[in-house]
Amino acid sequence: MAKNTTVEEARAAIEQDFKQGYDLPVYVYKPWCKSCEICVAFCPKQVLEMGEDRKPRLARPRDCIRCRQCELRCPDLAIFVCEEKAK
Amino acid sequence: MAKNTTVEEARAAIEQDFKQGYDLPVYVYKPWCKSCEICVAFCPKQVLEMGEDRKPRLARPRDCIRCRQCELRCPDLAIFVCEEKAK
Amino acid sequence: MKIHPAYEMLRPDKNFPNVWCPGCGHGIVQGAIIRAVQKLGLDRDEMAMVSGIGCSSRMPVYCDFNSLHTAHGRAIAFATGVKLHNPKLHVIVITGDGDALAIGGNHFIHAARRNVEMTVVLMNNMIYGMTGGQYSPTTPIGKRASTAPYGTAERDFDPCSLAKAAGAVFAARGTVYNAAELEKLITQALAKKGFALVEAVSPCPTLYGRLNREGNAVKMMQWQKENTVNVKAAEKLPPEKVRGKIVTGVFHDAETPGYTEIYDRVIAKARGA
Amino acid sequence: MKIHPAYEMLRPDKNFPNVWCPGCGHGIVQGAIIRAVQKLGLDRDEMAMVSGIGCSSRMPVYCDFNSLHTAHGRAIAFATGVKLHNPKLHVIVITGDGDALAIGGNHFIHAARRNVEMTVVLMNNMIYGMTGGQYSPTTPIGKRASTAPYGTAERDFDPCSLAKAAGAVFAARGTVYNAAELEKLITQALAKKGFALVEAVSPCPTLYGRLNREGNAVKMMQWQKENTVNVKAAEKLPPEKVRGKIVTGVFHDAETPGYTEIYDRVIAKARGA
Repeated sequence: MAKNTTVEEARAAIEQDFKQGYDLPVYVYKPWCKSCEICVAFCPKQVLEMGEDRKPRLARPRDCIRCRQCELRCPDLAIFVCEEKAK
Repeated sequence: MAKNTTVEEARAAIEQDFKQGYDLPVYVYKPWCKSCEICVAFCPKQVLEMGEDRKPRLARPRDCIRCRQCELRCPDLAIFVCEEKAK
Repeated sequence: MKIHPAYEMLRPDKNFPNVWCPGCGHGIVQGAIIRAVQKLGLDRDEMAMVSGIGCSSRMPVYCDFNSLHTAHGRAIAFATGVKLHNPKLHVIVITGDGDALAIGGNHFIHAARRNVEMTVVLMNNMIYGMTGGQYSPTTPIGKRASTAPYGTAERDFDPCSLAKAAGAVFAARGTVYNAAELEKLITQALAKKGFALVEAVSPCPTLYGRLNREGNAVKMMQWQKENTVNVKAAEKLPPEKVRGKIVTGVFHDAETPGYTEIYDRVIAKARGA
Repeated sequence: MKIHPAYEMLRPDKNFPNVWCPGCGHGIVQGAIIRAVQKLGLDRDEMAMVSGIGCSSRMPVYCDFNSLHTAHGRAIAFATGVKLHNPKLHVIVITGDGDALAIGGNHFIHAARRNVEMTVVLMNNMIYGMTGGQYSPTTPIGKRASTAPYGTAERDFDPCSLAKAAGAVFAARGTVYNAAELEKLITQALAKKGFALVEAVSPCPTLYGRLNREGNAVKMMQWQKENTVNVKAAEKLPPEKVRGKIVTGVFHDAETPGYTEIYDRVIAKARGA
């Protein structure tokens, strides 16, 4: 299992990733993910797949319809759907 | 309140009374009666009245219809309706 | 027969009159239980009467059955043990509203859930009689008790609804005024193979009646007479005509295997049968 | 917002990931509670989250509310104290099937009877997870547990029926599969002024799933998806089409004054107002 982190550390790491140009619709905070695969199994558009690290990865990001089913069903609060970018 | 008696004593006393010629439709075993007046109040034929000793007495025995309401409602099992005499 | 028909089922060596206050309904319930047992032709030795603590719980002392007078609220737990040890016994639990539903509430709902075969006769006088008139889980909201001089702030349980929701196969209510109906309900309950509740509404003139200015035993019985409606009639009436009244009759009657029956199947499975 | 919306209501200094096993539904319930609180625009300081002992009862550790992690089965008793002391707080009780209905069964029915204003979120995983898979009062009859290798001999409670019969003003059931419906039910419950129960059916893949060969978390969620029927649809179906399914939705929604409201009236009366 991942090393323990606090909410503050999670925030900081996520902010850092976004600063470095993350712009996919769904964000996975891997240190909190326990690899249950619920998000992958119930994504209605097969946006997610399990990666080699046994964490979900965005295989088909353009198919995401932002339904938030992955976010609502993640038992670890480790995945969320990003807001659409203001253009 | 009446002196305490056992079921055996009650039986013996009642048997004795019957031997001595008791032949009314309703029998009150006074040592167990606590004078609550329920039997008097709910007799549909006003057969019973409270006596001077604050125990029920048969004021109008011939009116008894043997409905057993007094027996069913006595909280002290102190009153019962006798079987009709075989003639 | 020239002897009161109940006397053959009373303990010959116990002192009478019984311990209950003049006009207390509990003795009427005792009479109804004895007549129900006689009507079903059950032998005294087939009966086990188990009680907890409280006014009603004194009853097993007077009945000439196998009997067990246990700890406050725990009658149903002991009765479960009696039934599992000897499933042939007809187990009657004698309890009150405080004993069964306050301290004993969890035993009550869990025995109903497990459907342990027993008849629970719950004498509901809506107050703690033995200990001085404290309010109980069935004291109606607003009514006075020694611990509620301004009226209780708590709503009351409906023991029959609770038993049904918890899993009982039989739930019925009678009054001591209508002792014949009560006897019939207890007879039905004794014939069930599962957890069967009979709630017997039984006046406490000494405490409840006095604190709530409801008069003596006769007046409280008269109130029952005038304010009881049968469940079948109640279903056809608008709710405001039923409010504040005692609804009597059978509320729930189902057929589900009892706990000892299912437990026997587990034993058979474990033995590889 | 570039942060998970729930993070603002988590305790910043607590270690994550949370303590629950991979795929345990309890974290999904936590997410639904936080979204319900946010939807109602409630402040963290207006919330009090009270729990007992068990897997689900770890939740208050992670939520940045006023919180109280108490003794086994006693969350509702402590929550009653919290609410009476400060009626302005929105009190959420976090409990499991063992905590709420076995050791805590009496607190459960009595708080419902008194209609103490609180939202009880009962995570029902049908087993004792933390202590090794013992059967609980909601393990369905015949299912396996570490203490029932041949299947349980006991029937299960329906927590919603029990709460309603005991006096609750709101009783609803949701699943973690349908997390959106669950969130809606919790939002409704939080808005009630009385005892409100939301039963959240939450899989335990580690113990219940393994012992009953129901597969991993995904398979258990898939089962929920395929075997859930809404109460309104269920009412129109023949019983055999509903048997063995999870019925979700609002079972009971009533308006009755809550306990603190009635208690205030007693205080006013005592003061001669």
